[in-house]
Amino acid sequence: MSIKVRYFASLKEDLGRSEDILETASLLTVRQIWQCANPQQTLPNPILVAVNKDYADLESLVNDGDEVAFFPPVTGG
Amino acid sequence: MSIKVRYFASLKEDLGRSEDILETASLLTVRQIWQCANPQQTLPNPILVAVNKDYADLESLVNDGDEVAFFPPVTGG
Amino acid sequence: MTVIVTGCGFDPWQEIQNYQQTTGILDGQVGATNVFIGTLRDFNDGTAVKGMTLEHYPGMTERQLEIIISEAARQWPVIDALVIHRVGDILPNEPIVLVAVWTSHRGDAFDASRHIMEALKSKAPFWKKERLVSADSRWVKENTNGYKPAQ
Amino acid sequence: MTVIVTGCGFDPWQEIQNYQQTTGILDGQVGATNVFIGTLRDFNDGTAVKGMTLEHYPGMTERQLEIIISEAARQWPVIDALVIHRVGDILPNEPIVLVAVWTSHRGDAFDASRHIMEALKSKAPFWKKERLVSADSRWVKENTNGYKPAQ
Repeated sequence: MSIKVRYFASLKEDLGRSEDILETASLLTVRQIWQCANPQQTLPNPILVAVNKDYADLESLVNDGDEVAFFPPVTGG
Repeated sequence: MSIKVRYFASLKEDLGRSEDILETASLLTVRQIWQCANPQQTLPNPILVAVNKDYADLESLVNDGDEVAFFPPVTGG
Repeated sequence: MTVIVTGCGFDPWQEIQNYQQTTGILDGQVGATNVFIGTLRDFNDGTAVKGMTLEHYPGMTERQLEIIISEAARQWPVIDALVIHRVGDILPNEPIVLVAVWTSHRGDAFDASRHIMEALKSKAPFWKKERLVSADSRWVKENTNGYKPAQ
Repeated sequence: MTVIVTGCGFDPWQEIQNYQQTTGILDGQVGATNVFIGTLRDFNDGTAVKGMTLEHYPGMTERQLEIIISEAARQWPVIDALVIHRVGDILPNEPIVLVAVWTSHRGDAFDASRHIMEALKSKAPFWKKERLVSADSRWVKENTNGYKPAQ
């Protein structure tokens, strides 16, 4: 399965990259996607996550072709 | 003492006039001003009153040269 | 802080644009602006409305509006405020009232603007007389508080 | 109901004027319009701000703004709503966000507009990075709720 992982704002700067393409063998949760993409980094807290541009939680399952995004609390407006 | 009495909106239409000039001998309250200007008419209820363009109550005393106004609840905005 | 009572039609957006330019309010301190516009609908209480005539008490109206703005500015940190209110004959879709409030923070802009509108509705001496399509006319009885009852 | 995310500066009053004209919203039903504008201040948390860069998540941002407006329109009888949000580099006094809501009654306009602003602040994926006069820059940490605590 191919999963696109995206990072935004301060998280993107901290990681030094804006996206990863993951190839995974099994169905993973959002939390597992983070661990797979960032084995050395614990998941930041607070963190917001989205799957296919809708808010999701860390236990949501990710399907083939999905886009997963991790980002800090939003500060628009 | 000379007191100007003004009426607005539906009250003005009901009374058929927009103002009276009252000549009074003694110090009167707003309520007495109404009675003096409109001996046949009981004071409408609800009613708002102003003395010199500030809200007042029916027991406020009216001085020589004051302008007293009677009007129905306001409906602007 | 400015109050205008006018017998002429006005474009609310144009008025705000002009006001911001002439006062130079936007000097780095303003973070929030809230604007309320009331316009005449063509229907009220189930009856088709052809137009409206707004009576006021010259002098007292302006004075009360200034008091209302001052009260709001004491309660919230208001940088500037503008109130425009139409009098005379009005047609549907024309603006009746404009309230604009400039503050540093958004909560204050919403709160002060709403407070000014509510106070204006209950205290500023204006009276509406609707001209109905049926050729009758009627005085508007009472202003509602504009909000749904708590549920 | 319209959502615009733009990298270009905009005049909020001009935008509303144009929107009203092109949509023809004012057709006798609108009695109330509430508009909120957020502009960039030149000071935040005690530090002089030279400018700001707004990042967003293209596609998700628009989607979330549309959801927010739909939620407001389910809760209040909203005739129309317009949200414009700036992204990219912004200077002090420039508008960041515009929320406009058209309704029949004033309480609904205030409530829906405020709701959309609060939901936007907590849910729409935008991130502010302030460019400071000191030549540093910093990510804005968290949006406040914009209101004073109850006293």
